[in-house]
Amino acid sequence: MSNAATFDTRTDGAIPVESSLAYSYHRSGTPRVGPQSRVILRERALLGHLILRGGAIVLDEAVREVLGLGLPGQPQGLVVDASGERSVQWLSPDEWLVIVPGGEEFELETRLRERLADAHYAISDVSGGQTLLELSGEAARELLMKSAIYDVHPSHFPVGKGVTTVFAKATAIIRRPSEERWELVIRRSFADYLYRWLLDAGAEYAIGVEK
Amino acid sequence: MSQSKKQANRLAKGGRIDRSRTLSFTFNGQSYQGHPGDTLASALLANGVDIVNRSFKYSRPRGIVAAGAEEPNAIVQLGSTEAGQVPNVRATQQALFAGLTARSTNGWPNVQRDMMGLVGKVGGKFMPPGFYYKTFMAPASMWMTYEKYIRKSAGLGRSPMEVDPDTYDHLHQHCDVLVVGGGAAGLAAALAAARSGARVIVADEQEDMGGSLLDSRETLDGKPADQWVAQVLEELAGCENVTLLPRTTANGYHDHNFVTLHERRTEHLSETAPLVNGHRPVRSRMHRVRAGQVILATGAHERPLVYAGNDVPGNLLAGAVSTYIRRYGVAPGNKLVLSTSNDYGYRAALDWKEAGREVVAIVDARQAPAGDWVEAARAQGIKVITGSAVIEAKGGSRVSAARVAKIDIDTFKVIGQAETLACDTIASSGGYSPVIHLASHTGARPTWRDDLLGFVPNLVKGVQACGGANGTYDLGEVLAEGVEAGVKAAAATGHAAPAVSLPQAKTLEQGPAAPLFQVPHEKPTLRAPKQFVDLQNDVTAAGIELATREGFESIEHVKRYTAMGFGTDQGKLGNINGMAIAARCLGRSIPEVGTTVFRPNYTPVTFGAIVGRHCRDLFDPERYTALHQWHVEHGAEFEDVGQWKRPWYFPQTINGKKETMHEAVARECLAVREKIGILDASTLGKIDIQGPDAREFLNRIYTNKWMKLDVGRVRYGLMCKDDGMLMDDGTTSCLGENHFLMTTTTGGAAGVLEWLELWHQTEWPELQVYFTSVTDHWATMTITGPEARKLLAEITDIDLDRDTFKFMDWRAGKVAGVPARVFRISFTGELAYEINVQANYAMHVWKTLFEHGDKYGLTPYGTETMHVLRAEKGFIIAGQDSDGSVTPEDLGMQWAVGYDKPFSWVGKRALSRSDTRRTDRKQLVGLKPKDPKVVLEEGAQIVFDPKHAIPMPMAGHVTSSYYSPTLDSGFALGVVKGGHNKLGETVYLPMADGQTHEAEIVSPIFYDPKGERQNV
Amino acid sequence: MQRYSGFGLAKHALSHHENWERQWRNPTPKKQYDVIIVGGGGHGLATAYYLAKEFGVKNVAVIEKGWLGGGNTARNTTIVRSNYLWDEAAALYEHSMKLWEGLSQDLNYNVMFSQRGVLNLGHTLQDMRDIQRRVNANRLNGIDGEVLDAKGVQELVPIMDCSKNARYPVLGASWQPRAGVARHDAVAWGYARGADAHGVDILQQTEVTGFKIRDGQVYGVHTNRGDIEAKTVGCVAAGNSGVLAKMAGFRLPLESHPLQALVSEPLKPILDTVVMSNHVHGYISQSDKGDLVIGAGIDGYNGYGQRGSYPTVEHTLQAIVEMFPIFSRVRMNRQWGGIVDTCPDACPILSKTPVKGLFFNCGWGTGGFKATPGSGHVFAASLAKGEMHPIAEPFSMFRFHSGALIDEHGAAGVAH
Amino acid sequence: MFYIHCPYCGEHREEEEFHPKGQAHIERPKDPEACSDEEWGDYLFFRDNPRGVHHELWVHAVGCRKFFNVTRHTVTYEILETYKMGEQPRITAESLASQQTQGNVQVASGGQQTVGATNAAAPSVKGEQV
Repeated sequence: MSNAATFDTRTDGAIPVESSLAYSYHRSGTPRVGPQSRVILRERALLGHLILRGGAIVLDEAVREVLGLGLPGQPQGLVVDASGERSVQWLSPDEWLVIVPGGEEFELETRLRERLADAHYAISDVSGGQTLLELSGEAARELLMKSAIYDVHPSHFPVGKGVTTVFAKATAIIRRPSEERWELVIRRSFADYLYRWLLDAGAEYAIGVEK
Repeated sequence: MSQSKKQANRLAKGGRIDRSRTLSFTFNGQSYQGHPGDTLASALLANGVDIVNRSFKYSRPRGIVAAGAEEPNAIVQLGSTEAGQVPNVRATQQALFAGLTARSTNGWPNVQRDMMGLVGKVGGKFMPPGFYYKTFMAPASMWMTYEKYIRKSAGLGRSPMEVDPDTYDHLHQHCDVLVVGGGAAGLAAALAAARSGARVIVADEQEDMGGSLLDSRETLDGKPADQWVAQVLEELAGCENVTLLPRTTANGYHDHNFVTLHERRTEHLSETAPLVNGHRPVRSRMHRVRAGQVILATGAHERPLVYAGNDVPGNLLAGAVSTYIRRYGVAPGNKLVLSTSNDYGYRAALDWKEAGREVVAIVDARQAPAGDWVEAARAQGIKVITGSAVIEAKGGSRVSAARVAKIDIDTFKVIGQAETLACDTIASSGGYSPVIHLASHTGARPTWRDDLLGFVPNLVKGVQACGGANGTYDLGEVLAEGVEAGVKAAAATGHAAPAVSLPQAKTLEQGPAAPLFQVPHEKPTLRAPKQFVDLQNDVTAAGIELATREGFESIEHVKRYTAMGFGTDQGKLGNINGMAIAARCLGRSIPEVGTTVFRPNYTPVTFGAIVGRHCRDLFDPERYTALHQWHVEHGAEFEDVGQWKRPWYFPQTINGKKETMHEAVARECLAVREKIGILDASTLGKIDIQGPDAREFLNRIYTNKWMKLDVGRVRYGLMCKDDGMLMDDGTTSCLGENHFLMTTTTGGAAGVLEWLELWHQTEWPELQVYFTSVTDHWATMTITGPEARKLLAEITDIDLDRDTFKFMDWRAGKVAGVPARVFRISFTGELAYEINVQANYAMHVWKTLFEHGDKYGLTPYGTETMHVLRAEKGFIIAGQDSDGSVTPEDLGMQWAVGYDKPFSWVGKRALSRSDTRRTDRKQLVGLKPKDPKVVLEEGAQIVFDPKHAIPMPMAGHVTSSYYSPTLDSGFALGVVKGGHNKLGETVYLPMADGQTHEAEIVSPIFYDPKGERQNV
Repeated sequence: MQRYSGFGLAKHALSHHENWERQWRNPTPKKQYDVIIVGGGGHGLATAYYLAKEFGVKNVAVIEKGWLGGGNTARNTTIVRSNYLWDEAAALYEHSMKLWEGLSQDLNYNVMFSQRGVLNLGHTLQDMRDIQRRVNANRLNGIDGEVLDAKGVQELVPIMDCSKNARYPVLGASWQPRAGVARHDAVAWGYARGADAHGVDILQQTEVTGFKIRDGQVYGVHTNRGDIEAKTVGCVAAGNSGVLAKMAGFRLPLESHPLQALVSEPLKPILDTVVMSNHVHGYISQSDKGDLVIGAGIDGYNGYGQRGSYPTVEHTLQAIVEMFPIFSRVRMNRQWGGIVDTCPDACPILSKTPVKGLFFNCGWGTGGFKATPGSGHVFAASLAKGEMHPIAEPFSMFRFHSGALIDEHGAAGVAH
Repeated sequence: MFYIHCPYCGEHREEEEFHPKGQAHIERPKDPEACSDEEWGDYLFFRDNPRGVHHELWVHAVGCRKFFNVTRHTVTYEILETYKMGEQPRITAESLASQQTQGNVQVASGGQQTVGATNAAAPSVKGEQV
């Protein structure tokens, strides 16, 4: 144990909880998904998000053992488990983003810490600070091209990639977990701005929001 | 409005226009008709409109000269509604649409009868280049009056006065090969690159791709050239790896193959974007392209010859004459004289003749022109006058005759008598200049080639030029060069291109061109009738000669003195001629006079397109806390702090009257001091710091000591830059032996995180520590006031006993059923708890606090009240009470400086420099106004001697100043020279209204100096 | 020197303008001068002019590697103001402002100094505190200015969005009525003509390739046209100062950065004053020709390429359209870049150097044009005496050792 | 706008993801207290400002957040290499000059002797002096 304080920030399900977009849904609404919709936006709210810091070799074994997923071997790598519910993404040579179903993150952190013992590493729970959006539909990629400076062409952005980049005037993580689906990981405080941006830029494609 | 007129100059057949449909449009209040496929310019010419504008300086009547981006005269104001106004539209690039409404940009009362033209005629003599530098100087006081009148004649079009109804966006494109220009070279290059499988973008500025092939006389494989164009476009359109962008201008070529393409998506349809399925599409779109390889196939611009009267309507470029006839089915006149220095010009005469109009003569500057073109003209029975040129165009509102004479180019003389040929149109060609604008955006200077009489581009890495842009004009060679460029570019991006079989072009035998730019006149240039070089800015050959006489010898000087090339056409027609004239006057060669540098944009671009979607509500992100909706619903006024929207104060409506800020803040302050208030402090930056060397790191980055802070404790710290000046402050809590939570100022969060990483990554990589931002993860609610403990106790399982949960302790537990970390720290001086919960639970906790807090008088407060309360306690705000020139010692915070720490922490060394050791530095003190009713102005300057003459020595200024409802008086913080040793002394604050306030220097702690209240 | 006047213009018109004299000579370099100025931009030419005219040093050469006035003088957005925060900077810029006010007459060259006033907008509470602080300091330093609220700003500039709906609403502004703009090229040409008339040799296309230094004292320069000697050398080379300093064997606390600017197409008059906003970051005025002249930000990297990065231009135009939504359909004609030499404290260097007789005048960052007359005047005084003029004294390069910086960054608003 | 190869991400990224942080290889004096004011001022403020090859520090701010070095030509803006923290450049003004002794690298004479501000804090001054 690395003398870090761990803290389970979740509590029982009876307590009301608000996603990063709660205010935005209230303020800007949720355009319906219709037959014209060429982009569909869906928030996967309240997931468990952990930032892992440390050496790849040290962490890889522990993550593999505890999560059943290895660290992505390459920069910009994203690995997703068979269920599609758990993923590990490379953020920097000593930093990974782990996303798991909401509520799993504390147990995961605890088990990782047990497994890593005295190694030098850090784990930070950031579940309250970010949320995950899914984009699907034939125009999803063009919507990303309107918004982000990173090249999202399939030849450059195959399934299994994830990058942190400039998105509109904020920062976002763009991920491609499958052929059909793009994901954005955005910060809570920028969520409303980015939601408004996506609705505005997506209006041309009759963007719909699934709740 | 008068009746529509017949299209007198429209030919019965030919052109790429749709004669089956008629479009009505209005120009200068007159109604006209044209066809789909027309530009505004071609439609005006079809209708016989000669005068399209008045010139900028001399107000001379001007007509259409060119058919593309190089047009200097036909600059119009578009728009039938106020919001739909578009200034300075080039008629040659504006597709005609039904209902188009345009006006000339100059001319009063109208372009036909312009009063300023008189002034230009009479006064023109008194307006040589730079005349304004030589006059309007006396008396000095009159300049602003003179200028008022000078400004009246400024400008071309006008800005709309209403907000733009249209929207714009950006598309971030990445490709292997970007081909700029969809003419012969560009299409050949695109074809080769496309077949390799490379990602290709082809951008072309015109309505249709094909470039000069759309009006070419030449054939490919024996068929009209535009058939090949159609075939290539069909193939490219079918390629998934190819993006075709017509109506798209590459306007800027930036570093590392970043090119901006401006795509006009609706400007050809109407003045504002038409609705599609209830959605208004973007008017234009900027493609921000990062290309692996760039191919510049931008073609060449024809140069006009410079002769007297060359600006009279009816003087056109030879190539433009061909374009109007062949592409638009318009013959812009009846009787043509062609003046040329080369073979290319002959096409205009042949086309004119084929259109059934009269060619009076071809006047060729060469002594013995020969070759296929010359033969063709002679075969048509066209008279060719050799060794001669049009030396002067006659006519007022339209050319009436051409004066033609033999000339000697070498001695720049007219030989013998001039002959006057009656005509209504003069076409001229001085040869072609490769369009090198984009290449020169990269900073690469072009090279002059005597054989081409033009500059060709020098190229940076990853770019090629082909076809006209490279000075290659033979169609067969152009196509071959295009393919070669396409193959090479594809290969450079890892794509092998299969062979491309090219259509056969007939190679015509051509003769060399004569180096003719300015045509001599019988009179010397300074005395001859005006010979225009830059039509838009009214720059004449005489003006250039005068500039060189006055010592302006570099072309950059000449351009600036005469304003040549500074118009909206950026000298596309005139610059090379101007350089040639300057070279002649100086007795130098063209490259010796200078080179020509172009800057983005190639053609002007709407601000809106550059701005894209980053305007109005999306101009800049608004960052919200998890409690934002509550604040909005409770009527908060917001303050911008960085990108955050923070509640500033919460005005209540009491007895039907909304509180003023002053009232609200007084109420909020008293609530905290007497009962309890609550602040959303979630915007503070929070950084999670873990690792065995975390303490050591904190010890180096903060000015104070961190080795002995126990788990469960919190400490305030100051952070300096290595110049010793305060950078940021905040508290850091020890969560575990190797685990800390740092807080930063709201505005400083990102900067501090990067600062920590900078030191860790560059100076101390050996320290084992990691930093992760958790700002957004935690919501922070501060409850503060005498009732804080009671309220919190109702909803928490944490033991709040004052002796076990002490000031500057933190504890974990549950608040309102939610796991929370509670920090007993105070920025108000009252008992205070900062409750941190995961942000998704914040609203629940906040609302629960209110459910329980009502009975204690729980009052939400904003940043203004926070400021008053902290200032009463003498707590600083970094960035308000400090400004980048303030040390911790200046702030009187030696208690937070660990002078004896073993490591020389960041900022320490600088504190012992001679200037930071001065005792008369500006130091933070309290300021008590002598009159308690006075609230000093923040930013008021402090002086010791208010009777001193101006300039009055200043000793400091007020950094924070408020009315304190608790003290019922004004009070302030400020910095004063040597202030720490001046307690009790009086300083003065002379104000703009003539009053001088007096204040006493006091301790900055105005309230509860012993700090007892935070420990109730 | 041929005097310029309206009458003279008329006379020349009658002789077809055939008798205008050169505005300056194209002399052959002499072997030796009393003073060499390296750099023929506005500041260098002004230095030479005042040296010859006011301080009696007429044997002066100005050495310019390109064409006079071809650097930042030709590339700036021509804003002139003196409402600086700190006493030292205020004294320097106000000295300059007073010279501007009679400059056209002094030079007999109309530099079109147009006192149409400058607004520095405030969009946050801290902006307004800074504005109050600066205007109060200006007043006590004898510099004109007042603080306006949003309503006052709206009255001065009716076309600006001063509503509360803006992302960063205008809360107020500082207003300096004496501030304005001038015709940048004319400033260089006017000083060149004036200096030349007083006997100064302006040597264009002459590049300094090294310094002649013996026993710590400069005695001349190497150039591509041969060696030229002088015991006093003043370097006024803006972005190229670092390169010159290196030739002389020392470093400066300078970085040369690209600074971009742009103009719209010419429009009928619509904006009378100069509007600057530090917070949304853009500044704008309208020239006598009708162009909206817009200053973009500085690029963060070192660069001598006279061009910067495109996003800088985008951000600037976003700011302009945010302030002036009606300009959305106006079109940008041209953009360009200068090379600005920036100091860590956003104040210039007017200084002796480790080499005796060698003086530097540099580090003006984005604020050089407005200082041209004052900078030239006090630098000339310093070169003539061999001791820094009292106004120049605080701007020593050695302040970066003692720590006595004049930090205009924080409170002085955007330093253009 | 630059296209910068991040040595940590292993690919080119747009300039907008990065922040330039000034001259590279400026090392903080190991014993600041032993520095004179002059030496400390040199470390804080005095920089090479070459017209030509320059080594700079950048951070991949919107990306992997790593600091790294860039060797870039300050006139052409060509990026010659990027390399990780702790590594030394492979391309310098000197190495380029010796590659192209006949090239157009400008020869600048420093005069007969130099009296520079001391460079205790900085690596030996690199430059075009040939």
